[in-house]
Parts: sequence; structure tokens; C-alpha cells
Amino acid sequence: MAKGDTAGKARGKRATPRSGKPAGKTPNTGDLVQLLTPDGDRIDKVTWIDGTEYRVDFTDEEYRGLYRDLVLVRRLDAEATALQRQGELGIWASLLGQEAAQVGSGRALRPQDMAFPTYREHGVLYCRGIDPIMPFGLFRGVDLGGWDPNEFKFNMYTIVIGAQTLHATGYAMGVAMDGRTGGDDGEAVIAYFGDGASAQGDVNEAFIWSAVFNAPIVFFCQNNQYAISEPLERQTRIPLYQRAAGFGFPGVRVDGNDVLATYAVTRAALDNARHGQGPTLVEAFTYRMGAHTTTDDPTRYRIASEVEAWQAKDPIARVKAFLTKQRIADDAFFAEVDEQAKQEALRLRERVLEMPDPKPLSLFDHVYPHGSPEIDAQRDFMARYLDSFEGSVH
Amino acid sequence: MAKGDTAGKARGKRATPRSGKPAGKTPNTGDLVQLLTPDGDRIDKVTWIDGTEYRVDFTDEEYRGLYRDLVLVRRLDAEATALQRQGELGIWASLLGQEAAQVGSGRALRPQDMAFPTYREHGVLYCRGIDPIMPFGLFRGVDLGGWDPNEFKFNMYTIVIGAQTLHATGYAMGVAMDGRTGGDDGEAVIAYFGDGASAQGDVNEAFIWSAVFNAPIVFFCQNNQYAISEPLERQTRIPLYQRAAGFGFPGVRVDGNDVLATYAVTRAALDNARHGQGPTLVEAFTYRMGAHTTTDDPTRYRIASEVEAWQAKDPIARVKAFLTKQRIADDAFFAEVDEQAKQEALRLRERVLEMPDPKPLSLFDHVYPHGSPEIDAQRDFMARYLDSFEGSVH
Amino acid sequence: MATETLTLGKAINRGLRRALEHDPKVVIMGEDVGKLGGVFRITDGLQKDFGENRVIDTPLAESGIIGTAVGLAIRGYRPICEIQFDGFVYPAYDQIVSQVAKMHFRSQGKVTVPIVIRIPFGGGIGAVEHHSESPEAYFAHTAGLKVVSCSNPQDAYTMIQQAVISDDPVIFFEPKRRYHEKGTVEVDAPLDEAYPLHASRVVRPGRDATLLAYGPMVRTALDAATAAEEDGRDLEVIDLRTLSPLDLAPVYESVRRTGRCVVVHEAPGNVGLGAEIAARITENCFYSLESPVLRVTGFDTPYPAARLEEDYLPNLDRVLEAVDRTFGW
Amino acid sequence: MATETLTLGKAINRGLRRALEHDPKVVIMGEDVGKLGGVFRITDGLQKDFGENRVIDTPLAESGIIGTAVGLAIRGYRPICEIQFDGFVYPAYDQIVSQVAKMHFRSQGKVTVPIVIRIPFGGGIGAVEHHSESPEAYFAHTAGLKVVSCSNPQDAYTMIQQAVISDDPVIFFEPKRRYHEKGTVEVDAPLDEAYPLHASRVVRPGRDATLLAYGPMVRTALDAATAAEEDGRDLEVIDLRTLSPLDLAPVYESVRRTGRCVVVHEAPGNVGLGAEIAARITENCFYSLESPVLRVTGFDTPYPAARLEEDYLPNLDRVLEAVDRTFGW
Ligand SMILES: Cc1ncc(C[n+]2csc(CCOP(=O)(O)OP(=O)(O)O)c2C)c(N)n1
Ligand SMILES: Cc1ncc(C[n+]2csc(CCOP(=O)(O)OP(=O)(O)O)c2C)c(N)n1
Ligand SMILES: [Mg+2]
Ligand SMILES: [Mg+2]
Repeated sequence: MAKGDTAGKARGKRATPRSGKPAGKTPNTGDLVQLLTPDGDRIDKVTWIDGTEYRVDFTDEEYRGLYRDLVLVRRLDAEATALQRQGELGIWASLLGQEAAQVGSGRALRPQDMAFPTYREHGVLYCRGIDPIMPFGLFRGVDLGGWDPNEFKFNMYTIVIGAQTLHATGYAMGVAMDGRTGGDDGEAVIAYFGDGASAQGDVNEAFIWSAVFNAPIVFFCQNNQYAISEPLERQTRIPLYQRAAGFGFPGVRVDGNDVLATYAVTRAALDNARHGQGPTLVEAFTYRMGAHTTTDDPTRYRIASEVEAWQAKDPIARVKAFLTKQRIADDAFFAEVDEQAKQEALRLRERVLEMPDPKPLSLFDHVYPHGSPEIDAQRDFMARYLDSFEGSVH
Repeated sequence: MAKGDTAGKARGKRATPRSGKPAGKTPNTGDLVQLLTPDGDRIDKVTWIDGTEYRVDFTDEEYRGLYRDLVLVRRLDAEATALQRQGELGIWASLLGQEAAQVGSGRALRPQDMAFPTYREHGVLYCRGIDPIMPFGLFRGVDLGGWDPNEFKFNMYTIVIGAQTLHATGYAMGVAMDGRTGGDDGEAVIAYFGDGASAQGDVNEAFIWSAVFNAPIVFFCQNNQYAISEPLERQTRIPLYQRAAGFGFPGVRVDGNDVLATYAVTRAALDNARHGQGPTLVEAFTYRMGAHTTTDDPTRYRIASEVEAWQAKDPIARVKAFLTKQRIADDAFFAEVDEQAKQEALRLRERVLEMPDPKPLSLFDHVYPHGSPEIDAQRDFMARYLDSFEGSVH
Repeated sequence: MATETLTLGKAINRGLRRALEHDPKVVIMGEDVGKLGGVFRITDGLQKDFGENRVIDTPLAESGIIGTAVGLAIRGYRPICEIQFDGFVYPAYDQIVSQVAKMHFRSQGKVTVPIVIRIPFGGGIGAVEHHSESPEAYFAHTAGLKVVSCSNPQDAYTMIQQAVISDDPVIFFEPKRRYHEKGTVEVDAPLDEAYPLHASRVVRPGRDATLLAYGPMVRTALDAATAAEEDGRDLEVIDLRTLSPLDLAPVYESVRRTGRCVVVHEAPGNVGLGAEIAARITENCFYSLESPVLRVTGFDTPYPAARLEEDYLPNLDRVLEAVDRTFGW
Repeated sequence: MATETLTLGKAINRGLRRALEHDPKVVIMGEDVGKLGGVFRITDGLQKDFGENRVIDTPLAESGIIGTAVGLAIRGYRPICEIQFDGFVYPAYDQIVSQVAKMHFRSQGKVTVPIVIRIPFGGGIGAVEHHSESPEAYFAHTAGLKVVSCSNPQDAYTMIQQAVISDDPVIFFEPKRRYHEKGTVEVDAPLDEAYPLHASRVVRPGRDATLLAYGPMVRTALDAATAAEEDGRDLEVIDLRTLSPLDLAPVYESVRRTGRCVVVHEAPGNVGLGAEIAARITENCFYSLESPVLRVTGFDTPYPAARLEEDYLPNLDRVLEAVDRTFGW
């Protein structure tokens, strides 16, 4: 995948001063790193408030690759939403609108890096090369979303808001204790969380821990402007990236609808971490275009014009415009990507429908690594109980 | 009591930028408000990083009053430590070394202000005009430290680290909801906590809440350099006052061994709060001269030379030197204050020794405001059980 | 007497509205309780009618919700806190068990913290992890808290108002899977004549065995009793309603008649409410018992994936299986 | 076999030392565990000998301690977390019950979090609020956790090591008021031949009634048994040792012989371990019981001021009073 020139190491360690501006829907470009405008124009490089320069240097192939990721991730997400509407999933947390934040940060990860997602990072998961069906067990209700975090370098989804930021911090402490920082092959950790999560004690404790132990971690906050119905103003009165300053590490705000800028900023922060320079907070300024989850009704708390304004900043349209203007891609390419997305969505759908229901007695598996006599007794009871019904299979 | 010219209203609302310096034992005067040097020399006024000017303008009588407070508070504290050594208290959390931080902030409170202490604010309690015996029930073990917070405008002591900062924030939200901010007679709230407490989720949630609701509150952190055995560096890698910037409100560091500066800074912050300008974090830079509590052995984790260096910054000696140099007080005055302190300590001792043990059946009182049949049944059981012993009185 | 047909969820909404009307010191606080009306719409319309100072959307942090509620209570307010789902109450656990529960006791009665903590609880709605738990035992074991659960619209309407006017901190468990069940509610009955908050109630008299349940399982127990009729068994069903303190006098009375008792709850059995109830019944009805009190509960596993919850949760068949066992003892 | 006379506290210290020696992935973390050696000196000398990467003084935040321990466990470490006092575990409650307890289950067995959470617990030391609590029921009710408590130096030494090598998350309750009691410890006995971690043990055989206790109350129960001899009563005492899962087979065997049982713990009785034990004994020994299982526990009040704790806590007299009642039934 693409590699960016991130100028990461040149970056100063000082956090950014407060801008003093109230948190607004439209930050100045002064405190927002952007490398691709909503109209698809490239900005060569951007200097952040603290003097760090951000730019990317992708080949045409890599640009097309990012576009493909964005389209695929959106299409699979749409398929999941459709599956839920058809009763095939219990619930779905859509990433619509946040594709660039996820693809940009996901592609910025190096193979050795470890990610701790929330419940919405399907796009990051995809970029890690993980089978996109993996989280569907959780949303279909056939399992609790269990996989081996170490196998995929991608932790299980975490639903309790903020809890995973401490897990990520502990893991990053372990990386440092293992002596796995300090060089280009060092390991870095990324912890995803939302604007709402920023208010949780756990997240702030994670900031404290990671600062005190100089843990190799990037806190990646997707500020999608809402925690369910609550707008950002319920969680903070200043821009979120500025939170980091209070804990003694850098904070950067990036246009989260700009896959290039997100890539550049995340890559630089990860590289700082892997080189032993400790934590960074990245605030990806984006928007949740859909409902919080399929059970939510956003018309109750936000107005159509706001959604429309964000529509104009669409993360995919701008890449398409850029590719077209720069003649990096043509209609045939776009059609091919759409077709691939359609096919992958179809395959995903088929596989979701085939997911087997769990067996009743599996209820008793894995409560404890080596079992427990009480659980065994309850399993036995259940087996006998089920046997008492005619034709039961378990 | 003394009134200071605090220039509070002129103060900008912007939080202070990070100094970038690592947390050190000896901050620059540049980021430490000081109005009285350890040698007892007065500094006329100090301008904080954000441009706020701090000064005090006390009468001689008021200066002497502050000295008296400091001496009394230290003497009563010493008496408590002695009582504990003699087995008359279960434990004691000494304020030795923190007298100026407590008297300065305590005297800065206006009568209508509400304080939420930790377990060490005996000096603040004294300044509020509260009978100093009040917390001794807790430390003697005859009660749990219960009094009516609203009667004394001083909440009960709180032992669970950080919990009271949320209570203070909620109370302050109530003040605002009651329309009790906006004028000179507005109410302000002060929440005490320690450097260690700054790491607790609750404290950071209190910062978030108070910022979002613009609550009239001053977070007063006595940074006495230790959380039991752990030095400040275990909780933060930058000066604590800078935490506030991350949440969008001002933070100031004051010499907590300087009663004048502490008064000035706290008064200004409280006045800002009562006028509706929201929260401020005050870091009072001080030192716990004694053990964490009477059960602690600080020689296990800190060296004598460090304690000696702080001895030279004693909060009382400098006021005495100032009063002497300026001829505001003479030996007769100092002798009189010492004598008063001795007498008050003696009276305190006598009253502590007279504190009655609680009656066994009082165990069952006040579990619920209007009782509960289960508690009644258990009280009855206990009464019968005690009756079964000869000569039992309950 | 005006009666209306309301869902259980709507009944709570109406009860909250009356509580807000009745006392200006009552405030509602929680995540999404404002414009959204809560994820279950229990606070629907209340912010619009009472304003942002009475119905407060809070930052996303449960410890903060309860901790600031304590401060508001000290200031004289009566906060009603909504915890969005059962599984999200734990970040607030310290504030609840160490602060809310103890404030009155440690102040020697000088402070009251009349906070109501509303928790939609229990499973059966096909949700993901942390959205279907039954944490009531954690609170019932905590001295200083009162714990209740409603099972029908009338009780929901009345009990939420009683909880709000009570000076106790009350953990109010709402059976979320019954939010949509309808019933008749006397909407203008005077509160002081209502059935007491901390009292259990016989909801179906019977002679052969006693079934105990609360919250979502009351319906299950009633269904089981109906089904048992076919076997010629006449089961008494008691809705416990109050979980701390328990009100077991009617239970003892019943068990002394029936000699057999089954207690049902969704929470895991181990060290659950059922254990306490069984222990007390045994202490109080020792010579009347024909069989030990049996428990039908969630298994001692974490709450499973949605497609296993029917196997996990007590249902009519498992209740009847236990009843059979009490007869076979 | 080398034996030494050690206090219970020192025995845990020695056990921790062996755990650190045995596996480089074992780390100790908590407040003041480094230079200070913990407020009870249980980790005394360990940071000096194993370094700051193995014995980690953490920031003052319990959720952070457990939350980062989860991450360290995912990274392959085996963290031993010290909670300074019982009453300070609650800020970590969410991480314990929603994360630690569920990680193995939700990962379908792909993740283990072999974390030991050491909690000095119980009263009797004249401390202030929050320093004398017995929160074990909160954890025993939580599926996915294992919960144990030691009562003597030998068990303390062995059980802490067993907890560390166990792949389960283990809540390890240390009877703080017994830290200074001495006993003989076989310091080099091989761990794999030791008495199992999750097994109760008859510590005093007897014929007339069964006393059950754990942690600090084992000594009290033994003292009561000695005192009962004077009344001509021969009491069997069982140290439960494991609180979740309970190991009640030896208890059933005992109660079937004695017909009478009293269970003792410091925690409030309501929805406590005693309730579960009583309920299970009744289910399993119904026809052997001459009287209901009685409980002698802390009262259902918050833990009181130090000068009331002797009245609050179960003691020899209250245990014997209950034994008397089982005979008078
Ligand atoms: C501790 C906790 N409290 C409440 C919830 C319910 N809840 C689920 S998502 C959500 C909002 C999260 O907002 P944000 O952090 O901004 O993430 P987003 O959903 O916008 O991606 C809430 C309140 C939860 N999952 N965990
Ligand atoms: C939640 C919680 N965890 C642990 C403790 C034990 N403890 C009591 S005081 C203390 C250190 C507090 O340090 P700091 O906040 O700096 O206040 P100081 O004692 O220095 O005034 C600790 C860890 C506690 N009281 N509460
Ligand atoms: Mg969001
Ligand atoms: Mg301190």
C-alpha cells in the first residue's frame, strides 16, 4: 500500500496551544490539516500550528488503491445496513461518512502495529486485510464478536465506551517493556474512540497513563460530531485535539473526510510512537452521515441542512474528483471498482446468511479457560432439560 | 478577614499555554505566582502567563490575622498528631507544610461559598469558622465524619480519591441553575484535591462537566508532591496547572507556601466563578512535610535533603520574617499567638478525650432516612443479643 | 378516576412528567435524555416541555452523571438519573456504592440524597453485549440503597413517582423487554393512597406452589401459572416489586400454605437475589417446606450472544420444570 | 522440605517473589507497590530486586490499573494488580466485570486475561471508612471471575502462586487483619502437588454442627469451635477458600452428618455469599437438615465507624449464639 512522506521525525514534541475558539462545525484550515479539498484539489503540504509539516507522496497506483478502499468500505457498510433492514442483523453501526478517517488511519498502520477499535471501525478492519465478515457474528447475534486480537493485530470490538483506550495503553506499555520501540521496525498502537468517549474517565486515565509511561500509542478520535443524539458541545467546549495539551503530549486535528491528510497525520503520529516519542492525539474531524445505529432516528436531533452541508464534503467524491481532474483514473476504472464492490457485497451477504446459529450448549463454553465444575453442572442440566423435549438437537 | 485586590475581573478567559517544561521541584517564578518570598520579602504584584495581575492589599491587622491562622492551624494539627501517637485517634492526616495553601484559599472564600474538602483540609475548615473538633469523630473512629454540609458550607470529608470533585461540580451546576451567579453576591464552589487525585477518572470528568456547564467552581489542587509514596511524576509529565488548558479553562500555579499569593489567586478564581465565568484550576505548589498519615513512613521513599530544602520554604517562617521586617508585629504578638495556639490545642485535646463512644445500637441509625423493616429487625436482634450479656448497656 | 391504556414505557414517561410538574427541584439527567427522549423514548417530550435545566443531556460518563447528581442532591435537587443500559452502570459503581449509598449514614442523617437511578434492565430484546444484563444483586447487596422493579404499566407509573418523592436513593429497574406491553393506568389517582413502593404483591392467588418473580419475569411466571392449570396445578404468583428491602411477609404466608416455592430471575443464579430469598424462606418456613426453594435463573455465564438468549433466560418451560421438581422432591 | 515461620503478609510477599522469579511475564502493578512496598508492605523489596518494569507504581486510578492490565494481558503479560484497600476497588468495577470477566467468553476462548487482583479486605483494624469492607459477593456474582480468599500463611503462600499461574482472572482476597498472624510455611514445596486452589478444606473435624468460614473469619470460627467444646459441642469447621466457584461437596458431606450448619462472613448478609451457600446446602441436603442453615454476618448497614466495628462484625459469641439456635430449632 501507499507510503507517505510524513516528516514525522521532524515534528516537535510540544503540544499545541489552545486556539481559544469555541468548538465549531467548521474549523479554520489553520487548525485543521487538509491535503485534499472537498472539490478534489490537492494541497501540497500543510504546516500544523506546532510547526510540523504534513504531506503525502503517493503513486497513481496508490491513489487509485485508496479510492478503491473507500468505495469498497462504503459498499460493504451499505450492504450491512441493508441486511439489518431485512432482519438479518440485530443491529448495525454504520461508518457512512467516516470512510476517509478509517481508510486513512487504517492504511497508515504498519503490519506490526496493533489497533484497538470501538464498534464502528469496519473500515480499519478492512484495511488491515481482515475478512470483512469477522464482525458480523456480533451484529447478527450469533456470537459476541470474538477473534484473536494478536492474530489480526486488531483487538475485538469494544462496546463499553472508552474501555478499550486503557487496554490499548496497557498493550502499548507492554510494547515498550518488550523493548519494541526505538527504530523503524518499532511497534505502535492505535486506539480508536469517539467524540462522546472523550468524556469518559477511562479515556482520560488512558491519556495520563500513556503520558506517564511514554507509551507508543496514537489516540485516534473520530469526531463525527455526535454521541448518539448529543452534539460535541455536550462533551467539550474547546476543540478536542487540544485535550492532549493538558496531558503533555501533542494533539492534531485533521480533516477526517480527507483520506490523504488522515493518512499523513496518522502515519507521522504512529512513527513518532514507534520511535519512542510517546503518545499523540489525532482528532479526525468528520461526520456521521447516517444514524448512530440502525435503531436510531437522527431526524429527532439534527436538521437536514447540516447533513447536506457535510454531504458536500464527502470523502469519496473528493478523491474521485481529484483522480478525474488529474487523469489518474477514468470511467472504466470507476466502473470496475463499483463492480468489484458490488461483487464483494454480494459475497458478504451470502456468507452472512449462511452464518450458523450457535448451538445451545455452546452457551457454557469458554466461561473459564479450563472450565469450572459449576458450569459443567449447568451444562449437564441444560442438556438433560433439552433432551426432555422431543426431537431436540444440541 | 482580609480582602484582596484581585484584579479578578480583568483576567482573560483563555487558558494558559503549556510551558513545555517537565514537572520539576522548583518551577520558575515565571509560572508560579508568588507574592512573599521564602525570606519574607513582599513582591508587589505578579503577572501570570495569561496576563492576569495578582496582588493583595492587606491591612496590618489582616496580615497579623493570617499569621495567627497559620500558627493556630499548625498547632492544632500537631496536637492531633500527638493524640494519634498516644492512641487517642485511629489515624491522622496531617497538613504540616500545607498551612498557607489552606489558609490562603480558606480565607479567600466568601461566606456564601461552598467547599468540598478531601480528608486533609483541617486548615480550610478552621478558616471557615467551624469548630476544629468537627473532623475528629472521623479520625477517632467514633463516627464517620458526619456533619451537615449546608450548615457549614463545607462538605463532609471524602476519602475516596477524587469523588468529591464531581459532587462539587454538581453542586456548582445547582448554583448556576438556581441563578446564583452573575454578581458580587454570586456563589462559588471550591473543590480540593491532591496531585495524586489528578489521575482519577472522576477528577477529569469533573473538569469536563464543569467546562460544559460553565459551572462556578474552582478546582484547588494541593500539589504536595506526593500521593503517599508516589512522586508527582507518576501522575503527570507536565505541570498540573496545565491540565486545565486541555479542558478549556484557565489554570494557574501558585506558590502554595505563600499565603498571600494563594489568597490572591484563589480569590480571583472564586470571583470569576461567582460572576459566571466558569471554572479555574489552581495548582498550589507545596509540600507535605510530614508523613502521608500517621501510619506512613516517608523515609522509605524520600530523602532527607529534599525535606530540608522545603523546610527553607516554610509557609509560616516567611510570614513571621515579613511581619518582623515590616514591624507589623513584635515578639509580644508572636508570644501571644503561640500562647493562644497552646490554649486552643489544650482545649481541643480535652474535648477529643471526652468524645463519647457511640452506642452499639446506633449502628442501625440512619441507614435510610425513614428506616427499613430489615434494619429494624436487625436492631431488635442486636438488642436482644446484647441483653443476653450480663450488665450490658446499649 | 381517569384511566388510560398505556405501554409500560409510556407509563414511566407519564410518571416522570408528573414528578417534574410536582416538584421544581426534580431534574432528569443522562445521556440522550433531551431531544432524543432517551434511546427508549422514556423521557420523550420532557425537555421540550420543561427546558434544558430540568432535563439535562450530560456528557458521556456515568460516574459523572451520578457524581454530579450527588452534588445536586446536596444542593437540594432531586435528580433522576438515566443509565442508558444495564451494562453501562458499572463506571458509576463507585459513586453509587461508596457515595450515594453511604451519604445518609455517614452524615448521621444530616444529608439525604434522594436520587433515583433508572436502569432499563434484562434481556430478551436481541441486543448486543452489555445491553441485556440484570445487575440488581450488586445493588441489593449494598446497604443504603433501595432497589425496586416494576412489571406492569400501573406499577411503572406509580412506582417511579414514589421513587422520586422518596428520600432514599432508589435504583429503579425497568424491564426493558416489557416497555411495549400495554395496560390500564389510573393516571390521576393520588399518590399517597397508592400501593406502597416497598411491598410485594400477590398477583395470582393459588394453592399448590408459590412462584416468585419481579420485573420482566412476572409475565413469564404468570404464563407458567396459566400453563400449569392444564396439569391441574394451581400456582400462586407473587410480584416481589421491592428487591431491597425485600418484603417477604406475603411470601412466607404463601409458602406456609403451599409448601413449595420457585423463584425466578434473569440474573445469574450464583449469589443472586434468588439465593437470599431461598435462604430467608428456609429460615422462616422451615417446617412448612415440602421441598427446597428452587431457583430458575440465568446461567452463571456472561450474558450470551442474542441468538442464545432464549436458551439462557428462564422461560415458561424451565419454570414448570422446576415446579415439577418441587413436587417430585 | 524447608519450612519457615512467616506471617500471612510475609507469606504472600514470598509467594509473589516466587511468581516473579518463575515467569518473566509476571508483573506487579498498583499504587505505592514500589519503594514503599505497598501500604501493608506485601510487595516489600520486590521492586528493588526485580526493577521498575516488573513492579510498577501506577498513577492513582484503579480503572486505569485494571484497564491497562487487560492490555498487558493481551500482550502476553500476567499482571498482578494490587488494590490498596477493599473500598477502593469500585472505580475499577467496570473494567473488572465488563472487561476482565468477559474477555475469554466473548473471544470464544481466544483471549485469556490471567490477571490476579489482590484485595486486602475486611475489618477489625480500627480504620476509617472504605478501609474495612468485604466486597466479595459483588465478584462472586460475576461469571467469568474466580474468587478466593486465604486464611493462614501456608495457604497465602501457595494460593497466591496458584492464582498467578492460573489462566483465569482471579480476585484474591487477603484477610488484612490476619496479615500479622504467624504460621509455618513449606517454602519449597512444588506447586503442582499443592492442595488445589479451588477446593474448600475441613480445618477442624467435628460431629455436632458445621461451621463455614473464609478469610478472616476462619480464625473466629475455630475459636468458636474451641469455646463450644466447653458446652460439650463438637463443631466441624470448613475453610471455604474458594468463593467462586464454591466447592461445597465437603460441606454437603459434613452437613449430612451434622444436620446443622452456620455460615460466617463479615460482609453484609443480604444477598451475600452466605445466602448462596445456605440455598445450595438446602437444595442438596434437604432431608438431612435439622434446622435451616443460619448466617452470622455483618449487618445490612454501611461499614460503621471503627468504635462500632466490634459490634458490627461477627465474633465468637455471635457464632455460638447461632449454633445454639440451630440446636434449639
Ligand atoms: C459506558 C457506556 N455508556 C453508554 C453507552 C451507550 N452508547 C453507545 S454508543 C454511544 C455514543 C458514543 O459516541 P461517540 O463516542 O462519539 O462514538 P460514535 O458512536 O459517534 O462513533 C453511547 C452513549 C455505552 N456503549 N457505553
Ligand atoms: C479511590 C482511592 N484509591 C486509593 C486510595 C488510598 N489513598 C488514600 S490517600 C492516597 C494518596 C492521595 O494523594 P493526593 O491526591 O496527592 O493527596 P494527598 O494525600 O497528598 O493530600 C491514596 C492512594 C483512596 N483513598 N481512594
Ligand atoms: Mg461520535
Ligand atoms: Mg499529594
